[in-house]
Amino acid sequence: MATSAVSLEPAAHVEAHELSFLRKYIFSTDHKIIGIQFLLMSFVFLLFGGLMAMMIRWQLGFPERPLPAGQLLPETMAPGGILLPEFYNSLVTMHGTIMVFFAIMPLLVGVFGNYLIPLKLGAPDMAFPRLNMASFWIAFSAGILMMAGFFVEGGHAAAGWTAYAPLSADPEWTGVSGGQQIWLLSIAILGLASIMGALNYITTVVNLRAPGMTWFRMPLSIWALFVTAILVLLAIPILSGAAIMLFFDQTIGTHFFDWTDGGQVILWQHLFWYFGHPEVYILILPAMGMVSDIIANGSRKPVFGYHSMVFALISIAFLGWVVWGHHMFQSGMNPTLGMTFMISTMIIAVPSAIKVFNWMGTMWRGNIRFHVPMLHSVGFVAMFVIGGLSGIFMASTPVDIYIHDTYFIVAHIHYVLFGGSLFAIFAAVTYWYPKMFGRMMNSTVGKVHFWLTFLFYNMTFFPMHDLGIAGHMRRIYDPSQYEFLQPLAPLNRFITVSALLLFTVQILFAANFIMSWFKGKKAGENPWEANGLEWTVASPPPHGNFAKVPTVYRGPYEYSSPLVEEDFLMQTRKLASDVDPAAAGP
Amino acid sequence: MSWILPPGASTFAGDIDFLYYVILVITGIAFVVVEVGLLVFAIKYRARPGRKAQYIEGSIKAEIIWTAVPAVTLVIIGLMSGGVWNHIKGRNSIPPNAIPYEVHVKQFEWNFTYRGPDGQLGTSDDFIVRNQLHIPVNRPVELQLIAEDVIHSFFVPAFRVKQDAVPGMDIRVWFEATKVGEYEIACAELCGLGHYRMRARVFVHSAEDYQQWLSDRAAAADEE
Amino acid sequence: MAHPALMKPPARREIGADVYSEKLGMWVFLGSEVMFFTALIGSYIILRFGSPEQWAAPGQILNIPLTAVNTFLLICSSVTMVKAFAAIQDGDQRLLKLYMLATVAIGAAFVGVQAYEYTHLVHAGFLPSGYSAGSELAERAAEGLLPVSVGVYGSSFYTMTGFHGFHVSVGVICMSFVTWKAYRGAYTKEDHRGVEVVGLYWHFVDLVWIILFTIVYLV
Amino acid sequence: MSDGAAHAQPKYWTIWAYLLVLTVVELGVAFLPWTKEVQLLVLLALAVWKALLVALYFMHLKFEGNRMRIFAIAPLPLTVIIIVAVLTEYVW
Repeated sequence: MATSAVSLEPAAHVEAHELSFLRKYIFSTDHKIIGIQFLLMSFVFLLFGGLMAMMIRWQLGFPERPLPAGQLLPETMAPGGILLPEFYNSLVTMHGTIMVFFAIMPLLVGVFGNYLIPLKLGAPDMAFPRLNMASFWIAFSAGILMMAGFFVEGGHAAAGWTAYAPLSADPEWTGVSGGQQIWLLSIAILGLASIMGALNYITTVVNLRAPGMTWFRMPLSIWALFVTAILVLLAIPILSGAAIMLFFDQTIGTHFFDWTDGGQVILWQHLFWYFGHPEVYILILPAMGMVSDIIANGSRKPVFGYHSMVFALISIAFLGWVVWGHHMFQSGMNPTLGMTFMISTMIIAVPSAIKVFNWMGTMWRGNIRFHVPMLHSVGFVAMFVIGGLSGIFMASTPVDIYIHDTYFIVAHIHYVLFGGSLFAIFAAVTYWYPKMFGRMMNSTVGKVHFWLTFLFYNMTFFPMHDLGIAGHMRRIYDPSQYEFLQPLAPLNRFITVSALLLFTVQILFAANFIMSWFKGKKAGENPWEANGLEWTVASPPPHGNFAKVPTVYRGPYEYSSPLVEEDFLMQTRKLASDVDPAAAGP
Repeated sequence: MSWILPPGASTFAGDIDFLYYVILVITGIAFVVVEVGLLVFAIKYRARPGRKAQYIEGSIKAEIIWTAVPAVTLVIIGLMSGGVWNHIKGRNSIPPNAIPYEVHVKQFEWNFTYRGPDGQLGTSDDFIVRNQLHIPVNRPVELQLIAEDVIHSFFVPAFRVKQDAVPGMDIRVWFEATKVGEYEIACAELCGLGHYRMRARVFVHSAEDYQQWLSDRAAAADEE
Repeated sequence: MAHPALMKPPARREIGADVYSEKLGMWVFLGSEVMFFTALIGSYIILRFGSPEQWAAPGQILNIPLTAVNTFLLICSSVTMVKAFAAIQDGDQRLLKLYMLATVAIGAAFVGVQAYEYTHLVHAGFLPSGYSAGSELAERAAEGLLPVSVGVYGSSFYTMTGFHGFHVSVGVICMSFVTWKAYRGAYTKEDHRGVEVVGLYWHFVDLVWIILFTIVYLV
Repeated sequence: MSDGAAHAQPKYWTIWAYLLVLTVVELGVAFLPWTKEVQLLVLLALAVWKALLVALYFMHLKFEGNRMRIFAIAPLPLTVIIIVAVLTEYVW
């Protein structure tokens, strides 16, 4: 079958100008619009998740005092502004759930997967544009459903974002039935959306690359998103299956996780973490990839060791499947298995180390332009290192006995997910904002936002290590119950104040984001003097992206190449010595 | 702020704390190297007009070094940890002379079952003390954790002991206290509404005091 | 596929793989389906190891002759599906339609037989939550002829076969759509991606049943 | 799939016959008075055989390129990893 004639064309190309508002901005099949839709949706959820974090922090810092404006909450959540323990448990659960599933994951995979993959590969759109649209709207519905859980009787799910059975399996133990069921349904529906997105990304990357865009000419951001899509594709169904089983336990009386009738409690943990550990990498790999792009651009140098960066990504993805047990060292799991998981966990730290050193190598002898995305990227490296190193403490099983389920873990996960992923998201949003909206974000506000965030972020999360070392358990409503935690109250208050400040300075980012949309400086095609294909088209790019099929002559990181005068050399620029790839074959 | 572990009071504390400090030193070095490196590079190689970055694509030698060094270090940490892990949680790690207890855990209390005067668990003269664990010093004890509803986790910070109690699983944890005194037991796994106040105490007695306490309690239990 | 006018060719290059996107996408999707069934089948294996006493001997509760017929049906529908594909490869519209109709019919028959099987099992007292009180099976269990409790056995049986049945139903719907399009002459000797892609899905469903039939009914 | 004409159509009805015969054999084996272990192994082997026939011929994996085959078998190690790891709870 001839390959040129095949493919369901996004027929809209031809008639782009005749589309109604609804088809163009709401039910759009354009990957760029869908990416922006994901961006706006995830920012709203990021705000929700952040507000929940603030309530949690208030409770931990000032257990006796009513929450400011807490009177606005209904009696069932916070009578007189004081949070109820059951509502606190819901908050802890939903903060995790929302941030992981509806903020960070769609921000990294949904937004940048959609926006960047076709543009950076030189494709007119995704392989399956309508599936792509469906993916967004299904994810959106899952989000609405998830938020609706707060308003059902009994409150929202309160068994933690990990929903350990049997706490989550039987309403008797938490007092929550409807909320937990909504949680499970929403997760299963979101899983469907994620799988649809992932199969779109994989197919697009494999099949729709422009001529000359060989595997090892793909930017690391695309490599990372591709590897991530594979992880999503294979990990999410495990969670969906487990969620469905738990849902049946809740609703039709099955016994999968009911130990009294042949079920197994620990099976949930195995299934959850078999999904959950690849998920951790889903939440960081795209960040790593995009940061690699931005650091090369900022340093005006090729990425140090491009190939080893790619292999590090791939080996992280592989090893990510055999380390899930390190979440379960203290769960009563077979101790021999614990040993195995410890070794595999130690090994998976190596590719992460390689990446960090390669980022440093990229900056070395560069000519570093500290634009806002670069600041955030360097911040990412600096913070990710802390998250990575603190992971080694947990990987060591005996040390984990002590720090498991303490604030040390909380500090670790936030260094990876906030210090890591979220800084990378700030970097990436600022970096590709001009492409998305045709205008630059204000760089002064951006710099102030970065420094304040960096400062308050560290003031918030670094002391959490110390709480953990003192033995402070996670997910407890009122630490003053324990004598050994009472001396930590001042530290808890300090963290709370820092967290409130951290939350407040995000207003700068939001304001910058919104204001720049209307008032920002007009961006040209290539404001950062970068090499990628997306910078060869107008900002924002037209429907269909490329008027003419681009041809790629080189890798994405030819900065300061001796071949040309300027310090960047675009992938599509044809030099005298370049051969046309059509002749050379794919 | 402090990176020093609180004082330990069991035989595990020495091993675990040692490992912790080893890792702290190693990661501390890595931390300083990376952060200082980033800072130095950021200052030294900041953009200056008229300069071009050096076109360097990478170095196999450098890649090998920074693959091998972390790999070797981590495997060494892993091997060091393995021995300690087996000593604490291995399948056959429980010393034969450990005093057995049964702990029935439920929302939100710990019920410690003691051997009665006959020295056997599971007989009619066993007695239960709610939220109080009394043990002798310098003698291993073995707790069988029996969760009756959801997962809880037995955590004594001072002893560096933590073990989930999972319903339907046979779970045993052991330790040996080294200092007489009173310590707090916490639940470390979210177990519902009252998780935050699922607190108990462990009393470590000298051998004589422990015998005394045991016979007092047994007598009291007898009278009931 | 779509109206020829819509197939305007802003020449889509597919350089990466030797297959077209729809087929690649379906294979990728099947990868995720494998993992979904891994969650279900893996749990079944693990739970069965954990509580072997709950599993009745083959044929004691489940109706093997009936499901053997169902297996036969599914295998037949797989072969008619692939024959439909072979027909359109040769450009034979008549055989394509015939075989597609047969596949849809047999697939629907499978769902019907499964519904019948479920009704009987429920009637006899075998539920996803175990025996129903006072039922025929519960009485036989009380006499010691059957496992005392079949809670997790029932749970995993219904969940696994139920989700397989759900996949079959989805397959029947998709194949009906393809059949309808075949009647409208949408497939040609040159372009018959829809037939091949839905076929891949259908064979996968058949493959899962082969595994399920063995480990659920026969072991 | 590059083009249908490159290889002769596989004999689908033969595969069908194989599948039916194997199913009948399975049914027989299930009711033979063998030990449980042997029975289990034989039944699983037969099931895998049938599954392979479907995958190779009906799904045309036999005629696909290597890249396609890699896509198809990529998830299989993952299915084994989780099941084997969790089973060690019982046998180790």
